[in-house]
Amino acid sequence: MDFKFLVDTFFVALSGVPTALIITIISLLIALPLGFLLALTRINQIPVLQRFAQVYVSFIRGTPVIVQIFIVYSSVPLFLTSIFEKYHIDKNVYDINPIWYAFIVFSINTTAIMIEIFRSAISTVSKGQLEAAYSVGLTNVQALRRIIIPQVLVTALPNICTATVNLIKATSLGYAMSLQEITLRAKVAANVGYNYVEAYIDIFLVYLILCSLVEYLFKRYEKRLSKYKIAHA
Amino acid sequence: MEKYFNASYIWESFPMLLPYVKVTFLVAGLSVLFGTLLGFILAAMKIGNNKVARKIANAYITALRCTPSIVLLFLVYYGLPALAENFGLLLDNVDKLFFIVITFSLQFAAAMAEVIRSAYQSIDKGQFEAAVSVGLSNFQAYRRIVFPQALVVALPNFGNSLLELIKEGSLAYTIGLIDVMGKASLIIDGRFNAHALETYIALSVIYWVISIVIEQVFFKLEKIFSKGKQVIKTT
Amino acid sequence: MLEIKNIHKSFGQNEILKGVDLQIDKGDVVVILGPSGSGKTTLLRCINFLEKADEGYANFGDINVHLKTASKKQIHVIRQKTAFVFQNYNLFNNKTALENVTEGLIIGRKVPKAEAAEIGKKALDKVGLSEKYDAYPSQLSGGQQQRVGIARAVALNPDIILFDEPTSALDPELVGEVLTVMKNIAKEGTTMLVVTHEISFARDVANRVVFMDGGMIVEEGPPNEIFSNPKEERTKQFLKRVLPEDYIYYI
Amino acid sequence: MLEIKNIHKSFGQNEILKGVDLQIDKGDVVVILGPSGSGKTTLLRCINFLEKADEGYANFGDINVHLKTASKKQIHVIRQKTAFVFQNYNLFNNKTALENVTEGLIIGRKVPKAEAAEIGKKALDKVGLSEKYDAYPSQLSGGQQQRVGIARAVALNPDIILFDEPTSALDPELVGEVLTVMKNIAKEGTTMLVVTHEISFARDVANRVVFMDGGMIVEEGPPNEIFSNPKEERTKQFLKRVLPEDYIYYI
Amino acid sequence: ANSSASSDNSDSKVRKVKVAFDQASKPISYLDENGKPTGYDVEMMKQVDELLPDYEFEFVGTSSDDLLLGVEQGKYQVGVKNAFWTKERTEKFIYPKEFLGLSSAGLVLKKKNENIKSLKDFASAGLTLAPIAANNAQYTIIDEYNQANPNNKVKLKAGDSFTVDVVQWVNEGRVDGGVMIEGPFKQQVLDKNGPYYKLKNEVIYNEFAVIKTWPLFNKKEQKFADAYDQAVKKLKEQKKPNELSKKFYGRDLFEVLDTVKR
Ligand SMILES: Nc1ncnc2c1ncn2[C@@H]1O[C@H](COP(=O)(O)OP(=O)(O)OP(=O)(O)O)[C@@H](O)[C@H]1O
Ligand SMILES: Nc1ncnc2c1ncn2[C@@H]1O[C@H](COP(=O)(O)OP(=O)(O)OP(=O)(O)O)[C@@H](O)[C@H]1O
Ligand SMILES: [Mg+2]
Ligand SMILES: [Mg+2]
Repeated sequence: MDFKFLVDTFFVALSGVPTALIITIISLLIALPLGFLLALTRINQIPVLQRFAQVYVSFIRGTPVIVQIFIVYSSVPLFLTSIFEKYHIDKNVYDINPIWYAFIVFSINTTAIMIEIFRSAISTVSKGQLEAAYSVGLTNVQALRRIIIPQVLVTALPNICTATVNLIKATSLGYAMSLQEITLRAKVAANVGYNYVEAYIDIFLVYLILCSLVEYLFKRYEKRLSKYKIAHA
Repeated sequence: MEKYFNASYIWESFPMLLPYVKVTFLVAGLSVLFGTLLGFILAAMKIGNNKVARKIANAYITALRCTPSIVLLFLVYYGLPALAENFGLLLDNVDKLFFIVITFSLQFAAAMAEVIRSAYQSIDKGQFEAAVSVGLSNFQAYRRIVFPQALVVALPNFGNSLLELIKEGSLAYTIGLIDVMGKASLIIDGRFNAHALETYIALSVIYWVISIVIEQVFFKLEKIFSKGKQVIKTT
Repeated sequence: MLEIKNIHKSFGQNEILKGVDLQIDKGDVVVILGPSGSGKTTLLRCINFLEKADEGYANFGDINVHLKTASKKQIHVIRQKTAFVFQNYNLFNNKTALENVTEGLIIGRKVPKAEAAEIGKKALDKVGLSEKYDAYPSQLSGGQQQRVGIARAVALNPDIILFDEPTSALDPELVGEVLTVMKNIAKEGTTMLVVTHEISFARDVANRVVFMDGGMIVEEGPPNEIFSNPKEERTKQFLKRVLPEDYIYYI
Repeated sequence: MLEIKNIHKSFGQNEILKGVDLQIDKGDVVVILGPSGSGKTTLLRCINFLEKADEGYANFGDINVHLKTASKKQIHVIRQKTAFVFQNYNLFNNKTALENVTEGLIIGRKVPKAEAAEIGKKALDKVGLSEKYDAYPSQLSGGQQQRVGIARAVALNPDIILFDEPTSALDPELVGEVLTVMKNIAKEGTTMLVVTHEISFARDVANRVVFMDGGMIVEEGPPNEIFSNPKEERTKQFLKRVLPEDYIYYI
Repeated sequence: ANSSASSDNSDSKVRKVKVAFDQASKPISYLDENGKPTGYDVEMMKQVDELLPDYEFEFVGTSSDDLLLGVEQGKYQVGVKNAFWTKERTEKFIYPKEFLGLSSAGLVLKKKNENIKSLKDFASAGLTLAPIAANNAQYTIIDEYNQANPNNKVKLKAGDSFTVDVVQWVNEGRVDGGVMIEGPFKQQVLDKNGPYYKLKNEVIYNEFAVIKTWPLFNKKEQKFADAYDQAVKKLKEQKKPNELSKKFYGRDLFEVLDTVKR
């Protein structure tokens, strides 16, 4: 075991954390509202949209992320080029930073998971809450924003936490898109001297620290959000 | 786009991939078996009154949640033989499948512990009390009244975890076990990476179908087991 | 002040309301009685547009709406004129008692915050909860929760308050405190439409009792008449089962 | 037949039962009254070992047990001699009405299946549910569920049946059917210990009423005495709040 | 030894060793249609096995990462994966005296970039390069070039081996160039039945280096490595590697052995 390498590479791996986090955050920013809206379409049984959401969720949840990555990474550029050509858009598709593909894949993926999380969370908030909001004169949007969503978030939070941790872990698959994230950086560093044992230990440590931290933050936030619940059972 | 995309590669991939679904199922099946057993133990530790046991179970679950599967796989594949050596056991010639099953059992157990715990706690305590009050022993009360109801609650989450497991199982390829994912990689490598997209499409269809079938099976199971649970709404 | 005409409502094949007419004047306290499933709750919900009626009109002083085709704006206006007290309280779980009361004022009616707080506190004082402004619903007993529910309705200063079995989810001992609050509000001249099984409340407070069965109004009149001298067979049967066995003979 | 001595029970710092003595003879129907939180439920649960008392003895005909140190076997024997009817029914959700009734017989008492079904059907017939053998709890109304709960207790042919507010979770209209069933059982000579707020039941059926408050028995005696002439101030206050306002004067 | 050797432990003369190979690295090492290990590196090792009666080889297919971890830890005694030599790696593994084979590396380019013959040209022109898996030998070549020419670097990106279809990427313009070995290029583009035969006039292949590849021995396996040296020397005398090179790479790379710098 090469301890100097172990320590040095730990920081190399650590330098990939921002990339992992940016992907995670962007994906969540897109997936949270979109997932919520699509969950509503399923709960309110809006004809075409709910069917779409159903198939979408089923496909995304039914296939490994890595396969989704491969598919998006190889098909999107082809697709874009043909569109650009057709409409004579003078833009080189291949100048796109691979991180955009990561945003696309992980947003698509996380949205599907959020739909399911919100669907079950929304159903735990009793319909009476919405009715009470109407009865005091709130509009649909006001009722959602002020009464329903805050309560939905509390029930959904543990699951959102799990999804976030899984998302962070899944960004490690970004190496397939040449993303300079934690895993890839560590492995590149390992290549010169084939220090793979050390590299994997570093990867393990970085994810363990990062994910535990995220989990801890979520727990604290959950406590704060659910202060109205703590009184008695 | 047509220049690079040729649907015939998709059809061609199916017969090559399908035989390896067996391996995927083998890994998943064994991991579910052992993972569920371990999950029960962990859930019992979490529900029980022993503080130390609860702490251990919690730490275990957190650690496994935070470890990427591939890292866990390597930890088990290399760490376990190193550990075993201290006890004079040589695991170098043990089949790879053994390590893969251990890895995914460990991971599945963490998920199952939570599934089992929440299912158990969702059953009203009154059910148990009513059972002992009509003269059932504690064990009989659990076996006949509490567990059958908890099972219904646990089924959907169990199904979800199983789907996750099957997808994660694709990583087994990393230590050289050839399952359906591994076979796809081999096919693509055999073509020097040409027409990878088509192969991956075929692969994703296979995974999708598997997951739909599993979903349906669990849906049916839930229906069968939830006799007496169809809730009639009263306003 | 509120006139309802010919409300019909079906759920799927089931016709739950089969043409209900109701007239309520300012200051009236009308109690609706009737067996479970007779459509009492549904009637109240239709009036407040929590359920969309299939047919029927509501005449609200100056506004006259067709219940089925009412526009969003009409619905909003009518909801502003009514308030609803739910059987199981339906307090906003994520808001304190005071926030529960002010929510509709601040967000729904755009009352300035300070003023809304003022109104809200007064309403809570009125129901005897001066100490509980900042308590969350989960920290309140059932009776206290329902009193917040009433304060929430009162604070909106609606033309009419609709009560759907406001005490039936309460411990017997807590029923009294809520009924007392309701009596006080009635005394102040608030118009109320109350579904309840509390006969004593109906007798003491109501100026009209409506007996519903099978989605229709079977009989209505002043409480004394209905209780001591019901005309319809169905009413008699019902009262027999609901009143304390010998109670009926003593009135 | 059942004698209870000096039951003490605390939850954490809270002492809920502070030394309760109770004597019940064969065929007695004893009703326990008392405000919420006074420990009525806890008392019943301690008798059936659903809660372990901290102190106290139960004398069950021939068996005398120290409640705190009772062995598993003693607990089992006492549970065989008692049956419990729960406030919220607690029917086994995964079993039909008949299975609910026979479960304790077949599994707990090793009665042969056919015989158990025989007994179970009789018990269900007795509570008027001959039509509902195969219905699951979710397919039954609250009143029907509680009647299954009672049949389940009756079928065990226990020395005493403990009822914990058997009607308080029911719609007012359904209360009657359950009370009627209970009256019939009482008439057959079953020994019963009943926590309830149904004054009419206490008056008509009980031969003794026990008033509890703050974990102690405040007053006990025949129903007429307790209702029309309570001695303790606390009893008076309580009755005032629970009885229909004017009811008390008419008895 | 061969398969007839008994696996009886008492026969201490014959030692079983595990030879790990990257199972998805055609034509260097891969699994054929029947799932049997083959490829230049594997076939060479099979012949080595023939010459070593004291050893019995068991071929274990795996991923590149696992191979490196496994050989270092001793799970496998030796591994072949088209590995190049670097000084740092000698701290982790035993490199034997005799190299195993030669690997050509070339740039796949658009026809219009025909005149780019070396990494230096490529770098100077500021062109973009398809990502290369970090544990791939080709990555090492470019990386070393960059170390040596800090002022004229090739834009090197690490990626994954399965996602990059070099010929397609170059042709569609996703990148300007990609590193490939000669055999696959021939089979894809120049072969009449190759998937990209239609591109034969659009993309070209310019070799820029031929490099020695090595098996990696576990640090405790010096004796085994010595035995290997003996065997390979013999094989080279018999021109066996030349045959295999022709078979798998479509060309006898040993013809240019004198120009090989490393
Ligand atoms: N959303 C709904 N969908 C279908 N049926 C409904 C719905 N709401 C109510 N019902 C049915 O309408 C009938 C009348 O219900 P409603 O709640 O109005 O009765 P109620 O008189 O208030 O009874 P209770 O005293 O039990 O509250 C019932 O049979 C009920 O099952
Ligand atoms: N498991 C428990 N842990 C802690 N406190 C408890 C528990 N069970 C009951 N208590 C407390 O004991 C007190 C008495 O409860 P109990 O249920 O016996 O009252 P009760 O007389 O049955 O009241 P009610 O009429 O509301 O049913 C209550 O204050 C309750 O909060
Ligand atoms: Mg109702
Ligand atoms: Mg109680």
